[in-house]
Amino acid sequence: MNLIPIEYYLILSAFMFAVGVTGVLIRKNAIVVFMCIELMLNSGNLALVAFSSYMGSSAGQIFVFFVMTVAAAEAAVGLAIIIAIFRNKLTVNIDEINIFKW
Amino acid sequence: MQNHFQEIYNVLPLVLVACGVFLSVVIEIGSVKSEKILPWFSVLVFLGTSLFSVFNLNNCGTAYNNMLSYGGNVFIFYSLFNLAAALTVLSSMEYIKKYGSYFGEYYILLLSSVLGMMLMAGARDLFMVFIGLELMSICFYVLAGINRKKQNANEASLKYFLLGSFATGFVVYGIALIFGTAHTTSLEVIVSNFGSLSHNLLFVTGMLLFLVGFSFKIAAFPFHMWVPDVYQGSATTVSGLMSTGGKAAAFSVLLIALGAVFPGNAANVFRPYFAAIAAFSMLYGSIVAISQNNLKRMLAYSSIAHAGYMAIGLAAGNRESVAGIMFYLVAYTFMNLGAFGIIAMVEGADDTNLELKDYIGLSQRHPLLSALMALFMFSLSGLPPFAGFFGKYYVFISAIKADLTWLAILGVVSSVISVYFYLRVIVYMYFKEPEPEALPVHNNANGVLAVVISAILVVMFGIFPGTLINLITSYLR
Amino acid sequence: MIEQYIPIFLVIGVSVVFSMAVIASSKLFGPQRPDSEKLSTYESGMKPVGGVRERISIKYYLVAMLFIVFDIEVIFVYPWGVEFKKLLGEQGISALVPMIIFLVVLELGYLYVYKKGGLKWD
Amino acid sequence: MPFEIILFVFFALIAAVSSVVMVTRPNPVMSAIFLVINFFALAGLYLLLHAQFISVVQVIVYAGAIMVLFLFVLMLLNSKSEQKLLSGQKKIKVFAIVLAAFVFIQIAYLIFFSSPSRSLSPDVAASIKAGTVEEIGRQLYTGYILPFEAAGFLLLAATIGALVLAKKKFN
Repeated sequence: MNLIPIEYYLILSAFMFAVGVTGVLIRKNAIVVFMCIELMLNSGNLALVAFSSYMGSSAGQIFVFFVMTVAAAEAAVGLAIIIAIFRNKLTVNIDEINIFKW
Repeated sequence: MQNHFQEIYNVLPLVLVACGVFLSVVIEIGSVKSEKILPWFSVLVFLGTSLFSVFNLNNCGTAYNNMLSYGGNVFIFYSLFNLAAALTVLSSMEYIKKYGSYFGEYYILLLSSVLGMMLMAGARDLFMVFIGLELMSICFYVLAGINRKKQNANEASLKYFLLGSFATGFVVYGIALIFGTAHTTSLEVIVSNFGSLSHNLLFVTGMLLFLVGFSFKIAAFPFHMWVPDVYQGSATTVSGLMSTGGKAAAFSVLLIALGAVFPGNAANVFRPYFAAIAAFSMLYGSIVAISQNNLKRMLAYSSIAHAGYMAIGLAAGNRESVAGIMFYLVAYTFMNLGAFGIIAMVEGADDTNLELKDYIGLSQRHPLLSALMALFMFSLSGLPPFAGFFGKYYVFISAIKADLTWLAILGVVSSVISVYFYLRVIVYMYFKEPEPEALPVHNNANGVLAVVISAILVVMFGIFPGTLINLITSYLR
Repeated sequence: MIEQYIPIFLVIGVSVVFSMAVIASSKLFGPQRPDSEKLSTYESGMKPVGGVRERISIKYYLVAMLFIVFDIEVIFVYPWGVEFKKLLGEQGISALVPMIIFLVVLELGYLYVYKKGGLKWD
Repeated sequence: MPFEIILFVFFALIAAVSSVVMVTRPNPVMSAIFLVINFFALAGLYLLLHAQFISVVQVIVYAGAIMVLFLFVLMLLNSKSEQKLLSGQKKIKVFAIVLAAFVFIQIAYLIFFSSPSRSLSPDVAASIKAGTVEEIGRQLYTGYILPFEAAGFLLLAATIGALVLAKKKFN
């Protein structure tokens, strides 16, 4: 562990974060957009675990625990919303969902 | 054991609402008449919590390993959230029936969302901020789409969900960087070390990402794109609560997280950021609202503008501005809830009667409602002697004290612009010839009660603003 | 510490390599004389009806959603179980209270879904 | 080359590449599968960071439960792949990519500039201890009881909300 400086982990997490943001902005399928958001959350988790491990404190890892709980709750609700919208409109493309302007 | 009870008593408002959530689920499961019991049960819980908070303002401190603080301004926020939710329940009772989607779950989710707001306002630790934020947001995602047969509601809920969890992504990454540079999640420690930490650029980046996430939640300018659609699409009463309680909760976190509550304040580093979002939100909200004909959409843009006025206070970042923002939040909550309450009553089934032209001649059909609507519109536009005026007044004064006179002037300019579209509603109600086939407004005692209570509060805080502002200031350390 | 996990990596590596090797070797060495009957889906001797990408019913979703919630619950119970004896020694019986509250709240959710017919196969 | 560095490079490459592939595949099912691969790689990285428990939880919760739900919904909705990923509103998409690249370079530069490793003195024994189930359980159930209970209410609200929205007939 001493061999790898923490910067490498952080750069990787920043990269994943940027990729996630790009995905949210360019993808059209609501489920894929949501997956990109999960990627963003995971990049945050990676940074948290890296910091926590290099500090030798558990707080960051416990935070990751709660992030996972929240992600699970969000997945349950978000996919339910997507199902509800699919039932009414039969599409999940956020471009086609435009009674309002996006 | 003694300690445990004392600790529970200290955070009793939270315990009350949590028990409220629990019992309401039990009622929903156990009783066939839950539809009749649950609204009144939740009103009872909200009012009880609100009163308890008001009467225990002086019992200040922190509980549970510095996770949560109680007393003082935190309890003022608690009672604000609970009152707002109680008024929302009162005006929802008839409204929900209009759409034929009467769910007891509506009230359970309202209770849970208030629990989340309270956790946010009392948080002294990033853990509580995060969990509270998510509890509130998840309930709002569902509440936005509670009319699940309506396509508009589905869409509002999807948009709110996607952009809300996008914001969560920023918040999580921001918290990760803050944790990594400050080596702790305790807000107290972060705030007291802020001076040295703010030289660490990584920490500032983390804070900025955190603030971007919260700018989504308060609906400030570059992060506002969800606001009009979501407020227009969701159930009117829910929009009312989202725009008031949700905003107040997000601001309460910003006030704590920035440590503006404490001397040696933190706002200086972020002053350009807040000044920018304040200026843009005010102008954008006020200017775009002019061209709106749908009342819910107009109030959505006005909500962006109001977020801008409050952000002026964040940019100023002194004691006066914290008190000013809190006063503004109280005033905005009641005037906006009142306006949304009236819209909910006038609204017919299937999104009818939401256009400005539907309000022509309301003064003859329903004099009381139109008089109250006029009152709320005056207050929202910031004309004295209503609460809205003093909210703006305190915030602008604090900005001038912090040498941000240009921002205060911009605020005044945008208030003047906003007078146009608020007063237009009044002109439509009073000075236009009604069409014969206008739809009647059904009488609805609970809804009227909610609106009247909000109106009384708006007038009261407008005539005696000193009481509240002195109270808030006395709790600022 | 990572050295302790070498066996696990080995098992994962071996299973991946082995399964790939088996599939590849049957492709490489087995005789291949495909016809339309052989390539069609095996349906226990019946004629296959409809496509493979049929939409499945939403009731499965509710079950999967409940699974996630209780998955999380188990994850929370696990560290508590590991530390329970020490916590019991330090705090006495009140070490039980937080977990009981947590479990009761979640079981209430389960009861709610059950009562609302979320698990019914209608 | 030491074992650790090899593993780090291996997992980090998988994580980075799979995230990019996930965003660029037009077929949502492929995206989901690459996201699962990404989660597994992250679990490996957590193991390298001595966060043993989080690593296992990552596999069970993320790669196990959440992604199963995603795939489930994808099959439920049987959504078609996006034919034109990068055409249509091309300006917005180019802008998005440029913005994200800018954000990444900015953060990466800041990370190197402020080099957090200077203020952190890694202590292998402490970090191994911090990642064990015992330590996490101890901390969670002494210092973080309140967020833990709040998480219970969060899950309750999510259960109720999901049922309200997704159930077919509701009364």
